[in-house]
Amino acid sequence: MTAPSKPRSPVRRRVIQAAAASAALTTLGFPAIVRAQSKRLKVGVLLPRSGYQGFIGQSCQKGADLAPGVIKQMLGVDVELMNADTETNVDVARTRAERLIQEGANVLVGAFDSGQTVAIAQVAEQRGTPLVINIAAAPQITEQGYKFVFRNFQTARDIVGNGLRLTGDLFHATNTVPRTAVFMHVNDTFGTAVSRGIAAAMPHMTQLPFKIVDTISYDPAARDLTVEVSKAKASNADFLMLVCRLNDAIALRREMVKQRWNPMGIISPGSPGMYEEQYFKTLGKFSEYSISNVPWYNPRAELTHVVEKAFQKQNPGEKFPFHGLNVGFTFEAIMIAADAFKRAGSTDPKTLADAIRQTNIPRKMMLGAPIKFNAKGQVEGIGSACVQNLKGLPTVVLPADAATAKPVFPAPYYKA
Amino acid sequence: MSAQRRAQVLLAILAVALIVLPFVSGSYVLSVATLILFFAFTGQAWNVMMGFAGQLSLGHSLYVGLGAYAAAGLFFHYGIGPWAGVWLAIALCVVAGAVIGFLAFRFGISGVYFALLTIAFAEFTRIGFDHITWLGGAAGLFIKVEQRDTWDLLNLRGTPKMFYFVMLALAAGAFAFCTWLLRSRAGYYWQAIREDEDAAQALGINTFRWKMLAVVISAAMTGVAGVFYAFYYNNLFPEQTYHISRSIEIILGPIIGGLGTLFGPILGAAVLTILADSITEIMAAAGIEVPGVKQVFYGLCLLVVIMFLPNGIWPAIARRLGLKDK
Amino acid sequence: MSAVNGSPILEVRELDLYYGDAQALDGVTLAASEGEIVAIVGSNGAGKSSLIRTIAGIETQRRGMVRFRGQDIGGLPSHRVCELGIGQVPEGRQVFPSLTVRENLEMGAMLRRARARLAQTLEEIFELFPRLKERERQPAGTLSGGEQQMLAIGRCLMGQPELVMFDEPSLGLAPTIVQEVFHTIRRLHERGLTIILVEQNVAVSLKLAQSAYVLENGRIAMNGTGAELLADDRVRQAYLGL
Amino acid sequence: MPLELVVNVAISGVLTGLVYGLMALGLSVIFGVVRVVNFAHGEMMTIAMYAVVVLFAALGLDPLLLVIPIAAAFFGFGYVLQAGLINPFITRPEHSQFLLLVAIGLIMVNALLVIFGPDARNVQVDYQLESFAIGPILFDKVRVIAAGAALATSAALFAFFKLTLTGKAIRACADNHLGALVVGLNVKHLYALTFGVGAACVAVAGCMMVLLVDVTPVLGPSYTLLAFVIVIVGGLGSMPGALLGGVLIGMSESLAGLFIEPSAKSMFSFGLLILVLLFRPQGLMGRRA
Repeated sequence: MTAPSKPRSPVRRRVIQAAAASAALTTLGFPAIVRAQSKRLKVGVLLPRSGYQGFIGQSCQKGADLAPGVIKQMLGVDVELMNADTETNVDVARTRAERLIQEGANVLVGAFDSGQTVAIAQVAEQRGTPLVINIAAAPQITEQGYKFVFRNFQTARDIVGNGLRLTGDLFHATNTVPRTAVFMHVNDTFGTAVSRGIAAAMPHMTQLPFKIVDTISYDPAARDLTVEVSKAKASNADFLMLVCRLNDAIALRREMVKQRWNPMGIISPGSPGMYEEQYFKTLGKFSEYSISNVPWYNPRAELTHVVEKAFQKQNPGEKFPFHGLNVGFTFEAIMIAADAFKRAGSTDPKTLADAIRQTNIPRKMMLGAPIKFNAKGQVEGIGSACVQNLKGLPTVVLPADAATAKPVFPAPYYKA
Repeated sequence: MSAQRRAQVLLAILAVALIVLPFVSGSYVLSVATLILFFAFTGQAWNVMMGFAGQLSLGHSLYVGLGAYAAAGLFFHYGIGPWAGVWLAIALCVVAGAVIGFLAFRFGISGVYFALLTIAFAEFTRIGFDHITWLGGAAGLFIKVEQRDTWDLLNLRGTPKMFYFVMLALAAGAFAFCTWLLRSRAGYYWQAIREDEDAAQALGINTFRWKMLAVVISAAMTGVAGVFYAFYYNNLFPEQTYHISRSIEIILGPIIGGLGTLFGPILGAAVLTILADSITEIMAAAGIEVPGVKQVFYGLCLLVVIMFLPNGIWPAIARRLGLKDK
Repeated sequence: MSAVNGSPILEVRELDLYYGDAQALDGVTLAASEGEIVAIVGSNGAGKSSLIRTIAGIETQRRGMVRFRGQDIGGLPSHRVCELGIGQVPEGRQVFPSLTVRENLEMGAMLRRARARLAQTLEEIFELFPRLKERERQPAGTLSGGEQQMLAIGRCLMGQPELVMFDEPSLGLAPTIVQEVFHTIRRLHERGLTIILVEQNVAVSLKLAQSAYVLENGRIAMNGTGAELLADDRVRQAYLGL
Repeated sequence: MPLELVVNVAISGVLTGLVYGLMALGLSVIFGVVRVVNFAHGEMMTIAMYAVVVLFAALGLDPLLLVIPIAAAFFGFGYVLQAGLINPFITRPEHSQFLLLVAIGLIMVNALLVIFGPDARNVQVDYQLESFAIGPILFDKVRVIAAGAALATSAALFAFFKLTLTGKAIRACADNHLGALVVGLNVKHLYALTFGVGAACVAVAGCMMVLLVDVTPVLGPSYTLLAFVIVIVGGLGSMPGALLGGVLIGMSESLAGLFIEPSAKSMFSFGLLILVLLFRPQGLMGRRA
């Protein structure tokens, strides 16, 4: 079974199933499904595929959909996906997680957003079912003392540390010495966490040549970013440091063009937005040269090629680099579960959790050290890349051993 | 059997069913049931203001948020448990409700304008809380999660079963409280105000005072729900807690169930939550995996109910059962 | 039933009207012949306005029939009723306060039967009520009560009605203006319009009317010619205070 | 703070405010006459934006040319919506109307999600990112066009309501419902026309807005809220009020963003709303009911 998200059962059977499901709901007390020793790992995938985060949830889902096939090939393990849509809503995330576990999910994977992830983490913890977080950066999640919650993603702190270091590397590699930066960040969960990280880290980053001359936080729901850009432009900073989401990144870039503000470049020390497909599609040539220092896949890794091939087969016409981050971390989360299952030889949740804790996967897709969990269930040493938009695609330009192109800084539109 | 007797019997059956439920149901049903009880409680609280006294609030997420942040803040910073925090939550919500009520009623704001005023206050607070770093700001406030296997009622830490029973107790308490309210002098005055405010005023009822009372009681009750919310989910984001969609979730139950009735909010919460989950289940079983289809069906169901049962489901059922719809 | 000759232009039979559970009209039957003035008298809350609103299609009866020129109009929406030639000068005048006098009058002529002659009728109305001409561009809300009453009448006439229902046209007006209103009604009658007149000023209206009905608690208690009722002791006692 | 910056920000606030005002205009017209608060207003605008995206992709026509057909289609859509679905609710209490439109909005948002998926869509025209300068002051071309469209639409509406018999009849309905029935106006038809006109305004706003922001299915609710703030501040039911409200909100957001804290700028809109509700509940240019 490769893509259970699109079952091809005959219509009649579906109707019977539907009737059965509704009948089951009216009778209380689902019989607990016996967790027998199984040859197949049931992975409950919880992602926000509708609601505000729908577009990222659906991007992550692509990584889940290709996982069973690749993993079967790689590890010889059967993985069955059980998909659930959290609707970008914590209540739904929680009840869907309960439902998946009750239906026999051996391990949960999800859920992109920190709030929903915490809601799911609690269910996982209470039910003693391991949760492997694909993406969620709030540091608190692995500070709660959970025993069944694992995260193969950088915390906001790591993202910032890596992002700032790469910024320094970038200046070094391009022989540039910008003196000032204006820092703009979106004032949501993620943006605030990252901006705090930056405030804490900057004083220690003595190797960085620049000072932050102005910090501008903006509302994620802002419809109009004219003032923000006017203010940033007025700061006369050498470059723009930006922590954003997709829609506001587009709005900001547009506004920069309209206001004819051409700094040396736009560098994100770690946020989504500028490497996403929509950014390119919408902005065309103005999307070029934007830089995001983010956790990224290693374009040279062998596993990346395997996953990319599976991705292209399932999503012909889509470009892998736009989904690579979401697909990669979601795939790796499922891979971690499958690997543990293979070693444990059991779907018993406790055994599975113990096996996950013993994970050591050097042959991975995303940048950084082998996947190993620390005592808190956090993977350390996940790498970031300096990803620059070049010729219509997000391209790794740093670190050198993963790079496929040379960084361009200052951007050519810059006029000193 | 008299109508009252029948009502008592039905109520007793329901009570027994709810108490037995966690011992026979799976965890999924339990989590759905907890959610239903939560919305039954908040719906009951909202109903005091709208259903009893006729004041349309579309900003009840304000009180959920204030209550949640008050208790969570105390717990997070000082380790003070929710049983102390709940009083702070109530106090804050009473003050907030009193301020809004005072301003609105003194300046003669009613109807749509009052509803929009409540939205404005909730939104104002949402953005404000994004900037209160002491409470985590937009990055969120996370309560440390501990003690998963034992019941610690004092700190509201424990198993899902505990949360279920706490919520059940709250919902039952709210039901009893509202029953009493409706039969008290306040209940009659509210009804008079709801039917015809000018006439009530002419009869010598101090409409300002009684409307204020309704707002304050409703706010305080909702604040208590907020405390539960904080400790059940353990993380708070202004974007989620104060969001207008949460206010809408709160009011759907009582309107669908039957405005101004005691049982309506409970029934409405149950119907809507089960409806939402059933659609998910049915669609999953039918192999339809298109995000958004569920909400379209949900919206259509709402549409049908509001069109054909303008007074809600409960009055229709109550008549059939031979009960009075209160 | 009616003392005046001519075919009935309006027939109301066995009309019942309810507001929720409260009955407002109970088996009301009446008729108006072409060109006559029919007075309807009764105390407050007797159902006079309800009767007019039901004939006009603003309320829908539960039972009974309304027939205009032989056509059943019970249950037709108000704009269709107006289109057939039934006009109304409602209680409280109900002008459009923020529209100018001229615009108010134009609204009266939105009916298909009247729209083509709008400009012409407008001139006629201004001739009939020169005061309205003077105030042509003023919002109707700024007019005095008497002027508003003229406007309401003028607006009604803009629709080229064949039957006009007046609901308390003298209510709240100064005596001299009341005179003027009745004078107008008489002139309209002379022009051949059929008129249904609901008035608290019972003496005047019975004097004007060819036939009259007394409405009590939603029921027709009495009917006859205006002169007959005016001479009736019960009417004199109950409504004329004699 | 350089004066140049302040002037630039203020001008963009006015321009943006006019676009907001255009969007709120439809809401105001509908409420002013039908007395129903259209809680699916932003969602309707989102649909118009998608219509532009689809037609632009299919025909390659400039959104400015698409204004007319889309507005016409929306007029029909609004008419049918009012005559078919909303009309029975006119005499119902407010919460009932609210729920009806919330349900309609929910269906709209998610139907769009099903049809178009969650990704943001947009149109790209060559003048989209252009601006022109007068001295040190920069004007965003699209905003100037959109503000012009806002003024033109308002002028057209003004003419419609002041000069045509139908427009006057709609005002008459708003003025005195009973009076309208008495003179034989077809109120149900006029209400539906009004909703159609309101929807057409929304469509025009959507055509402009799609040049300024990308459209996603979930865009609607926040614009509904914005439209409310604007019409309450300006005066529910008042057309000049909607424009004034839009400009005030646009300005207050701009200046608050400049002088205080950008991320808190919408707080000032809601603050302004609260103040207006308290001290002039009928809105700055509204009439007391």
